[in-house]
Amino acid sequence: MDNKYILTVSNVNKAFPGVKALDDVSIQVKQGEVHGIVGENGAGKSTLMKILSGVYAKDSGTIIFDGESIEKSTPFDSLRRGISIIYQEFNLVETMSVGENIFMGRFKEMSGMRGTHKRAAKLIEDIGSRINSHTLVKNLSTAEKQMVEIAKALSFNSKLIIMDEPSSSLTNDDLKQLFQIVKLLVSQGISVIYISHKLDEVFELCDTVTIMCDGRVIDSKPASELTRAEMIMKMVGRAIENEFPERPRCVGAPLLHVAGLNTRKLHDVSFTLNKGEILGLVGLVGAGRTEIARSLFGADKVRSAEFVLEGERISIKKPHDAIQHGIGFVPEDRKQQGLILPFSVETNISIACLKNLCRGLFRFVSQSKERECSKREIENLRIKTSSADTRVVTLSGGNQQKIIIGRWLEMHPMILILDEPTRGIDIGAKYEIYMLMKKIVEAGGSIILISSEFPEVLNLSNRVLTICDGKVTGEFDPEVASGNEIMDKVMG
Amino acid sequence: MTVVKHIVSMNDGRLERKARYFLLNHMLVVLLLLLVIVTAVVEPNSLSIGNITSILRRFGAPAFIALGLTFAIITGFIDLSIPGIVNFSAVLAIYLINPLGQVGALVVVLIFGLAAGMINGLLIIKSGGTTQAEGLFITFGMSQVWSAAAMLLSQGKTQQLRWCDRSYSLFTFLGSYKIGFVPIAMVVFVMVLILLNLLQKRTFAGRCMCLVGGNKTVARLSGIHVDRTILSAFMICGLMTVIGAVMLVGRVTTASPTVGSGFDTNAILAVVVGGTSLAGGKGNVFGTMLGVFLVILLANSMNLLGVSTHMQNVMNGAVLLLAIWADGRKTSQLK
Amino acid sequence: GGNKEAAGSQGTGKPLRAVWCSAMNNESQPFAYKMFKKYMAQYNIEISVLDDQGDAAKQAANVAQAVAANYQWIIVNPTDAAGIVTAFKAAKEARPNIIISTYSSDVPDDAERYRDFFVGMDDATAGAVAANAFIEKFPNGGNIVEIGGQAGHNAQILRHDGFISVMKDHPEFKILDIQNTEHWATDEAQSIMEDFITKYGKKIDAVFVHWDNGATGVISAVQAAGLNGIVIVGVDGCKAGFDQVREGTQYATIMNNFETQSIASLELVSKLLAGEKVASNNYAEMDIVTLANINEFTTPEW
Amino acid sequence: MRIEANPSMVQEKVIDSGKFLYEHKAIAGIVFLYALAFLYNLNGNSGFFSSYSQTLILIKATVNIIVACGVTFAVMTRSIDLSIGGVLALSGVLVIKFMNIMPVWLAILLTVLIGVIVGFINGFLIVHQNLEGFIVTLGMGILLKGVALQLTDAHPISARLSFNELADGRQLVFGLARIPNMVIIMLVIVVISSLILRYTQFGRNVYAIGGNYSVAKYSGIPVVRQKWICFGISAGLTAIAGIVNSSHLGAGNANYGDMTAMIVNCAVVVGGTSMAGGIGGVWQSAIGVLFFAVMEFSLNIMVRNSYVIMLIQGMVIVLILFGDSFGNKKRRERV
Ligand SMILES: Nc1ncnc2c1ncn2[C@@H]1O[C@H](COP(=O)(O)OP(=O)(O)OP(=O)(O)O)[C@@H](O)[C@H]1O
Ligand SMILES: Nc1ncnc2c1ncn2[C@@H]1O[C@H](COP(=O)(O)OP(=O)(O)OP(=O)(O)O)[C@@H](O)[C@H]1O
Ligand SMILES: [Mg+2]
Ligand SMILES: [Mg+2]
Repeated sequence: MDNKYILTVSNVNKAFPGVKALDDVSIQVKQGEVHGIVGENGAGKSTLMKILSGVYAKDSGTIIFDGESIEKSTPFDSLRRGISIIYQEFNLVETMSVGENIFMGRFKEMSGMRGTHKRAAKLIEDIGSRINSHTLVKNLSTAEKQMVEIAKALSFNSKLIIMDEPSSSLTNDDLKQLFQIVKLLVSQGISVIYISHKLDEVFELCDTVTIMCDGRVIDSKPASELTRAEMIMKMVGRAIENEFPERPRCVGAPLLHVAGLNTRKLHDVSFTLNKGEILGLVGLVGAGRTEIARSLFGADKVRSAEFVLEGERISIKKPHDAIQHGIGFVPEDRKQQGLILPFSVETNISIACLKNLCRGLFRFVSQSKERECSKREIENLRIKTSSADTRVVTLSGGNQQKIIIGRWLEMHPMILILDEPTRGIDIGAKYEIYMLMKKIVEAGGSIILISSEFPEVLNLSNRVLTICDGKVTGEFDPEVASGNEIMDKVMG
Repeated sequence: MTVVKHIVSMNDGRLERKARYFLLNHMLVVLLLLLVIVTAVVEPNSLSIGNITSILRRFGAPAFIALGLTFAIITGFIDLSIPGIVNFSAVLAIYLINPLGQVGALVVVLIFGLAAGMINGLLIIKSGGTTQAEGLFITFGMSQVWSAAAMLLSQGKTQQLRWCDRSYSLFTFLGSYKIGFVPIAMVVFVMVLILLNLLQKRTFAGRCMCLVGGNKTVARLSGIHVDRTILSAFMICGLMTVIGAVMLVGRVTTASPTVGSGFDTNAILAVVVGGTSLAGGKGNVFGTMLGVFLVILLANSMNLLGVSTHMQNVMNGAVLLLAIWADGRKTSQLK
Repeated sequence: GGNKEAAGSQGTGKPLRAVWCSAMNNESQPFAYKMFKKYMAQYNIEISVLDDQGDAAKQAANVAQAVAANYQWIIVNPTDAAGIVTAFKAAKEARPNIIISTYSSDVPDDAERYRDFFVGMDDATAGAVAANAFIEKFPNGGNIVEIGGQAGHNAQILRHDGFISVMKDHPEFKILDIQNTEHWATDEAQSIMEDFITKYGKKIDAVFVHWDNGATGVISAVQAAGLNGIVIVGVDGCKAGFDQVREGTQYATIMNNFETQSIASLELVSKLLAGEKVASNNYAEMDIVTLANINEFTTPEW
Repeated sequence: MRIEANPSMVQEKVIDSGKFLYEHKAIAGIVFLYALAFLYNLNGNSGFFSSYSQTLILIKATVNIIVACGVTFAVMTRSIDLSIGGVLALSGVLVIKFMNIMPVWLAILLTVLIGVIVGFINGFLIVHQNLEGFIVTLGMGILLKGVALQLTDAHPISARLSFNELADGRQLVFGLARIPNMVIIMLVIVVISSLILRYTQFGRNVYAIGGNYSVAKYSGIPVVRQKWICFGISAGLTAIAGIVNSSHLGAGNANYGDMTAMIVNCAVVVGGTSMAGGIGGVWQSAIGVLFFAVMEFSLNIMVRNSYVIMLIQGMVIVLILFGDSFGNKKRRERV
């Protein structure tokens, strides 16, 4: 069984206009193993997976799955063959029930609505979940949606399940359950391809790891033969001694007081942010961290709140007010809230500072200035794009995130709120983003950092607030406090 | 040898692609030229100054309306209230000439245009409607409301400028007079076109409309005044529609309370044929002008060619579908 | 005097409930309705309106609704002459003694049994009168263009057919071109005329345009082109037509006298109620208004 | 991981019951109108509650309900079908023309077939060529009306009187009431298409495509074919509606259906089928159309001035859709 390869990919190439996404890629996946794939943003991981699942066609090369050569394939063919994929973005129809999502397009095979729900309920139970199959997907939490995706993959009796960054929106608890399920799958002889930027997970879960860089496979080895440092070096092509930069220490005088912030979800949230400080917010999914960030930025309706910036009461009713006061915000959902996907890199970078690029009574946008500013950020943040006119929809996740950050850097914000800034972003780019954060605070700005990755918050923040159920439950100095202490408060 | 062959074939492909790309890209211009040439061959009079003047004069009303609509569409909406606004403002203009004088009447209807646009915008903003679909039927309802108002005001009667003691020179000046062979309406239109093109392509406000049309959430989170932008787009649309109505009244010197019907369809077709995407976020003011030209020239040519009214509908539909198809091909090639 | 007696013949009791079914966005209709209202009190009739906005299906539904609402007299100006017949048939089946009359334009000949009487101008005659006006004006013949009303509208069809039926016997006249409009819209008429001028230039001697407000557009086009002496004949006899005839820009208008027609309708109903027989087709006088006789008519207010 | 029963769920129940009214606004509207008519009926004798009137309302709504059933399929896939006006006119004309040269059943079959083909052409342009449904169907509508005009030379064409029986003949249903055939046809179509949409593979796929196109595609649903068929159904059912319409009126005319496109699409949305796709159904659409019919019928009784009726209708459309988007917004905020 050990020697049997369920999937053999050899010399696959794929080019998009302007980028060579896959360059002679070869990978072999054994039956019943968890095969990790790591690599920087834009390394080509998702592209490879989309070729396997039939979304894209390969330009050349061969793919042999389960002894069968795959030439042309559609997503449905792949599913029928036994390749399921859980995409980076959720792929469920929000307006339909769980059961129907699982058996989408196979209503007849399931002999109607009743059969569908019966089978779905069984599948869900098998993976140890208790979701009602009649629930509409839009009423599910992130983790539950993931469960539904997995159930859907299982429903095809898949031999290979591809998970493209499944953990990027899960909390630790949910992650544990996911791991259990993956192990369950593997024990049944199903192979799993697991893509993640969280190296800990990869080490914990994967038997074999393939490292990709710039569309090429750099190495493919059993996980046990790899060290973390080695892996990182291969991924980014250089050694990174520390995953986190040295904690910036330039905390100054109080800058912003938030007092009595109440919304539908938040109860009397009060805190202070100092100059040059990185303030971390930790909490479980749904604790209300995003809500705090959005309220502060004026993006949501606030019942009552008092914001005092540098001793002066300010009123923030809409994002525009916040921006006027030098607050920037990187939202967690970059596709829906962060970027205008069909627009160019340049347009996306210049949105927030557009006013400053205008001149004259009629506010003509200076195109040279706009070009300058986008060039500057592209170089500064090393955004991988063929030109400033490329449409951002074609960029990889990490590069997309950098564009959003670049947008705010152009504004020289006093306070930058980062909501999950490194979700789905590779180690190299993460480090760059950390360095950026450091630079911002060193230049006198302040940062509010929201992240579901505890190490990240604890290693970067000067101070940490724990949020639970819309309330601030504690305040810690991460250098002093122990992880358990903090976790206690996070749980409420 | 094989290498050379390969290069040659690649070049061939590229040339062919280029040619096809060019054709698709300039389909509208090609269509227009074709139309002009065919008509000129069959009916040489079509190139006479008289015909050109008459086309240019006819151009005024639909052109202004389509121009305004372009902005609503860029911002991600479709304004279906156009017929109602035209109906009401045309009737209102003539009604007001006696009590207010021509300048007064003109000013009031222009203000009405802004107000009608603002009402559309406010209804959409206040209801939180962010999608095209939500705006579509609200503006359709408003069209009914304004049409009914026009009916109530006129009691169904066609209003005549001549009933206003012949003091209608300002309106006829705008709608019928010409400098050389160029009608005033055309001169005004070109000026407005240039201004609005600048507004759309070069200014902050124009960019805001594109951004809002692209993604409202992102625009809002980036500090763009989304509401204000939507409002201004609809106000531009309302104002332009009323200017169109004034040009129409000036040209034909009458205003019936149903005069506006069909203007919405023609305007939407002209805008889309001109290369502005209904999805929002992308617009082409000059394209709209060409689109209107296509719609008008089509009617003119077919009248000259002696195509019956009935067949004209068929031809209109077919040519417009062709133009839309070509535009669609173009964008899908760019993807 | 006679009017009062008619009312008296109905007794002083409840007034007759009548309903007016037509397209109130067609400009002649609100005026015609107003004429009815003006005289109905004298006949002890009360009248209300059901508007179909130019939609044939709606008009059929309105007639049915009128039956449901127990109206005793339904006056219909057919939006679509062929499409209203089944509604009449159903109405007569549901309430045999309901009075149905058509006004202004009539249903097809074979459907006349489904309505009690028709009062109005025969649109075909209007076309024919227009043709005769040209024949009289140009003894040696000439070139004519025709600009029709809304394509498919009953009045457009009949006016055209009537016009052609006379003209086809007069080879000295040449019909250069014919185009219809989409909405009885003045600007459409103007555009069509402009194109005709481009195409035929000075060849055009005369224009037959189906409605006076359309003639306004034709006149604008003719004046803009600087042409003189084109003879324009319109139909309707509305205020615009009168004005144009008076100022000499329009040669003649064929008058549809709603006042006399409404009185005629009311008289006919009174007779029916009194148990008398009435004629099925009651064509109104077709007045042709030219500069010569214009002072014999009062200018209508629509 | 699991949702435990928590206070917020209880709260949500309360919200749910408030949501009921909003989700069933068309039914609520109909109930309101009946209540109003009941009050009104106390004062005057309008015959509103007679079985004759009630049947009349159904007859009035029938043609548009059949159209709406079809359009629902198009709207469910997140599109719109504005060609239905043209299809309605053309099919009404065609069936009468065909009847003169072939047996009735064949004429009907052929007409429906032509409708379906038109739908497939729409679908081809929209799905295969990736064009905007709005604009393609708009252009197609113009084209088809032109064809109808050309075929009839703009004359209405009368059908044999026997053809009228198809729609207006009455059947005794369950020994209770004599119901016109057209109403029965309508009910059958509503029931069948609603069953198809609700309980078949095809129907569920339509929901999936409307809910999320790419998910449906990646789940192996033949999205292209499916969408194609939806447009086929839309135009096919509209062709049936056109036949019923012509049979009911006893004539065919290119002008029939001029108002249908906007009104029916609007009614579908008012009924609760979302233009954002994936939500709604045939029943909802039918109720939406019925609401408009009841409104028109009762306004005809209650309001004397026809222009005021028009005004009220416009305002009701605006108000309902304003409320609709407002509700959407509130719901978005709640999530
Ligand atoms: N549809 C597309 N059109 C053009 N370029 C594309 C397209 N999809 C991906 N690319 C490019 O291909 C490269 C590989 O992208 P891919 O999404 O596979 O990266 P990834 O390894 O999954 O990155 P991430 O970790 O950020 O998800 C990137 O440079 C990206 O810009
Ligand atoms: N599992 C869930 N079930 C129901 N509602 C949820 C769930 N998760 C989040 N929410 C909703 O999300 C809102 C607050 O979550 P918010 O995104 O502010 O929290 P967060 O701590 O920022 O979470 P995240 O880690 O996703 O950023 C609440 O209104 C809550 O109702
Ligand atoms: Mg990826
Ligand atoms: Mg969050």
